[in-house]
Amino acid sequence: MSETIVKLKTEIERLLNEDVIDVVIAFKQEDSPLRPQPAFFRNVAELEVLEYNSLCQNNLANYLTRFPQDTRIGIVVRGCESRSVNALIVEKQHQRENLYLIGIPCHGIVDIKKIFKKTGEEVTDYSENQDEVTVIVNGKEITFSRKELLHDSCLRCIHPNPVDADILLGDPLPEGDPNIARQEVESIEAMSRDERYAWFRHEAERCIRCYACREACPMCYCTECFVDHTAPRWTESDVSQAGMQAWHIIRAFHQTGRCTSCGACERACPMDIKLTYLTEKLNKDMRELYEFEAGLDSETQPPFASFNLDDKKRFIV
Amino acid sequence: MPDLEHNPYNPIPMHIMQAYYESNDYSLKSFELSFDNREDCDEFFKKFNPGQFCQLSIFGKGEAPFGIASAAWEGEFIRFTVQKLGTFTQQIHQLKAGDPIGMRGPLGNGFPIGNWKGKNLVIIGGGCAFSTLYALTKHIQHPQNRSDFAEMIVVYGTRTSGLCMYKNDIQSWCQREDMQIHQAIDIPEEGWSHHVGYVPDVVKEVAPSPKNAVAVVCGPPIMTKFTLPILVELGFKPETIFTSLEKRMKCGIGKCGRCNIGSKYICKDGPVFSLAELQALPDDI
Amino acid sequence: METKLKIVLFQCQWCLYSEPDQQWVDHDLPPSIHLVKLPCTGRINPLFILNAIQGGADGIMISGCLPEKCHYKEGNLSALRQHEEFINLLDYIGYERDRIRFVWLDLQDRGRIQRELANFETSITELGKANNLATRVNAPSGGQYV
Amino acid sequence: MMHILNKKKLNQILTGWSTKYDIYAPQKVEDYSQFLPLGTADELALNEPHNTRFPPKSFFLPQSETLLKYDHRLKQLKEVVITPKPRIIFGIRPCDAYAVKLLDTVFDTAEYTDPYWKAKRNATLLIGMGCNDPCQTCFCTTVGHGPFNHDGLDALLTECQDNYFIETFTEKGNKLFSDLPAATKDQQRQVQEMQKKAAKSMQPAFDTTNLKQNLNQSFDSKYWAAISESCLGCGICTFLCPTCFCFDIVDEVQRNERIRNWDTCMFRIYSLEASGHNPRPTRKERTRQRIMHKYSYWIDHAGEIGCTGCGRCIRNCPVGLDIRAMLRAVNTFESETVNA
Repeated sequence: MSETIVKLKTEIERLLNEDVIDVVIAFKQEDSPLRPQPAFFRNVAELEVLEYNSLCQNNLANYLTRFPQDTRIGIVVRGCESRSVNALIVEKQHQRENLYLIGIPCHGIVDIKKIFKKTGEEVTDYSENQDEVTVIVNGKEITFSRKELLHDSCLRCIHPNPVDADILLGDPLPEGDPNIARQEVESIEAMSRDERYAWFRHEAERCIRCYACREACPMCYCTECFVDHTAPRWTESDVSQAGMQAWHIIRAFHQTGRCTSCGACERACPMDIKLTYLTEKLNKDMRELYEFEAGLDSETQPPFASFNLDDKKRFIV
Repeated sequence: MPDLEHNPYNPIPMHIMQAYYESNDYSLKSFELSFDNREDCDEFFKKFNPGQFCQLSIFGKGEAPFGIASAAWEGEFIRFTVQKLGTFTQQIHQLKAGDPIGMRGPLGNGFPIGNWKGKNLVIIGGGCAFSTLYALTKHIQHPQNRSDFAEMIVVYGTRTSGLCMYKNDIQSWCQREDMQIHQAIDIPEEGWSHHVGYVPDVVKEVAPSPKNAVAVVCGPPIMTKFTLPILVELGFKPETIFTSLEKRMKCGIGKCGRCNIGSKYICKDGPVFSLAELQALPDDI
Repeated sequence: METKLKIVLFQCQWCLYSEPDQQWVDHDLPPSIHLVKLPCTGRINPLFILNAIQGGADGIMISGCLPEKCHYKEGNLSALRQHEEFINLLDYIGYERDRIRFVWLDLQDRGRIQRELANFETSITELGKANNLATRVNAPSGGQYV
Repeated sequence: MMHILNKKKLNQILTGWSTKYDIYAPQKVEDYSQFLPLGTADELALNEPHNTRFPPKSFFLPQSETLLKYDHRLKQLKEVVITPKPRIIFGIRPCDAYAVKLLDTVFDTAEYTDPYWKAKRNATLLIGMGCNDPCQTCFCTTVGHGPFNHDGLDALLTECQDNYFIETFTEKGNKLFSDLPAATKDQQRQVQEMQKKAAKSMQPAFDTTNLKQNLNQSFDSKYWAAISESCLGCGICTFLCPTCFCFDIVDEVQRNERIRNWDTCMFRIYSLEASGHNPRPTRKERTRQRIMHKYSYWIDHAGEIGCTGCGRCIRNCPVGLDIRAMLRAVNTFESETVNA
């Protein structure tokens, strides 16, 4: 993948030198090879630490809303990130003309927790190619196929290519299979009611309310979240069942028709909660009821922002 | 068994004796609270010192800190002046005489009055933050205490004359010979015979002498920010300028970490700090 | 343990065209039914429904005007999609879909609200106390390791 | 005196205690280990290279804890009785036990004692498990602690081949193990060597000699904005930190309780005042507060760095921020400006 980094570097250098943009949002690697960080490049000299590999697990679109709308931002986008950018543009959180999208077709994000599960956490080095991932543990080289390490939400990915990019680094990849995307939700739907509730309760009760899922999500940009309201107080503030369940339900529901299935929330969760199983359900419904997927273009309003008289056919009691 | 008798989180039961508005826009309301239990009362006044604060709590609504606006000699009650600002203060404003209320306190250090004996006092206040200074002035005015201090100058500024608190008292202070009072409003009004202008400017105009003097400043952050340099300019040493800080607080006893600023907790080590102490703290207010 | 069933009625203030019906809803509701009157069904935030469930409601009924007859032209239409999807989500995590019912009232439907409520109460009684989704009342606080 | 316990007899001794105590030990749930009542999982996860993911501070300061109950109608207090059962926390890592000791300096002071903390603390015994193989993300030796230190512990177990070697530090701890045979001199030497070796294997992660001054000097520097730019502003690092103790006091109306919840300086609303003024409006100030509190302010309060080097914040940060790198940067940042 180092080829991609070279291309990326040249492109960012060009953008910064020609003053096309003010800041580039990409990834850097400083200390541990396992933990690339989001980085903000404002001059060429900083680019030494630029990194791009499958361990870059954050959704960079998350940082867009931190900048004023007139900042000219260059941003590295993979499939899900480009959809998040689009969804943010639909919601007028940034202007397309002030964005320069550096697209990279994505082979999927490697879930570091899956590596750790197989090898323990004493991994000292990491390298990868298109099909394989190699790690060094206690001086020993271990190779895995990429497929078995991919993050769950990347296994479900339908659009690995950026849907909109000013420049595309690398060749477009084949689209994913929507049937695979549906499988997990359908398997849960097929469970009995009590099983479904047990599943939900099990996921929700591990929550420690650190709100990493909220902060990692590009679409959660509200200045004041509903859980932070004091008047009215919508949910319980503590880690009681009711409070945590309410957080999980409403967090997911606020993503209806906006979630781009990037899985950043799940990767951020410190307690390994499967957060996407709720949002995937909503995404599936949006696809089935309104033929809508978030972020495929920068104009279509999400279903909840519009309505249609035909809806009532499904509804009248 | 844990020592629940002295559980610092348990509010003392109190009742509201009197509640009355202080300002003409109904944003400031004073409450006089009486103790339900004799022991609590004795305990409270043993520890009480002007400049301290209490945590008032209404069950089911919450808890918030307020400065004490009464002196010990006034009687066995505590006065608080509450500005209607957030959800909790709105709830407090709805209380009337006879309603129960919980109180934890007195908390904080209060003014170091013991060190000020024999000195001239310059008391500078603005807006509703004047309440603790009112407690201080009241405390000093008592015949027993007055002789401990030399001259006293009070500067009190509000945005309008209607927002001026404790009007009757302040009017009577104007007649007193043992103190000077300078009242100020921000915008000129008809029939106003005192100063017009911002507090820092009034202080400059009054120009209190720094000789053997202590200055106490309480007010909105912006007022404090501009008044302190003027006092320094007049020749006050940082060790003789005192101010009271404010920050979001929850526990009031230095546990919850919320009012941490530098290595101090405002609730426990403050709220009263000298300018010298403040200068040693990081700029994180 | 409290066994009495609780029903919350979210009512659009315009949906009851007939005076006696409104009178009945305002003053003579059975004690098991709690009324929340709103300017329009479009005002109902999914959080209202969740709050009612977590506050111990066993059934929730929402009565509103027919889609084209909204007092605010399109208020209930914009709510339609949200409510539907919210119920789908609740169903997905194991809450009984039947505990939430919508009733769309029309001019001719005099007395219908009473029938619907009675009907709904019977079906909720059949379902029994709600136990999927935790309630706020009497829930232990704590978290891990207590 | 050092006692010796065969690994096979561990279960027997634990069951023996369980008549008098509630015993919690790390056990594996999901993909991480967690302190759970004995017997929840089939096996104890004592050999996990890492700490439990959730910090054991919550044994003493639960994430949500009822402070008061009241009668809403009468507007009166009801008594909350705190009667903690005697507990043994078995297999706690020395860093986490040290954290509890550090927190004592906050909750158990001469001025105000927190009765909830104190009651639970008095009723609990901490029996540690030393770390033979500290992980990459651990840095306890850097902050003046070590993989076999016994601050805060009642007893410490060291695993060596088929045996556990037990050192006790308090009377209560001594009582628990008094029936066990003593280790021979040779064995003691062997254990001590092993402990030293483990401590030595850890490289110093940053220099603490001038750290406090450097931090204080860099209070207004651009450095904070630079390191906090990618911070998400979530509460992982503080909630999982064994020494972070900030809490919020909230009234839960439906339950008629006043409770305290963990809170974190990384949230915007943490310091937001009713007037709308926020002393720490951006992530820059909040990150600064978190790091300054641990490495500078805590030294003023308790004379110790408020970090035990457990590495949880490093392992779990969703954007890969590393507190060690931040502190290294503080040190070099200062020297750079001095040179220039």
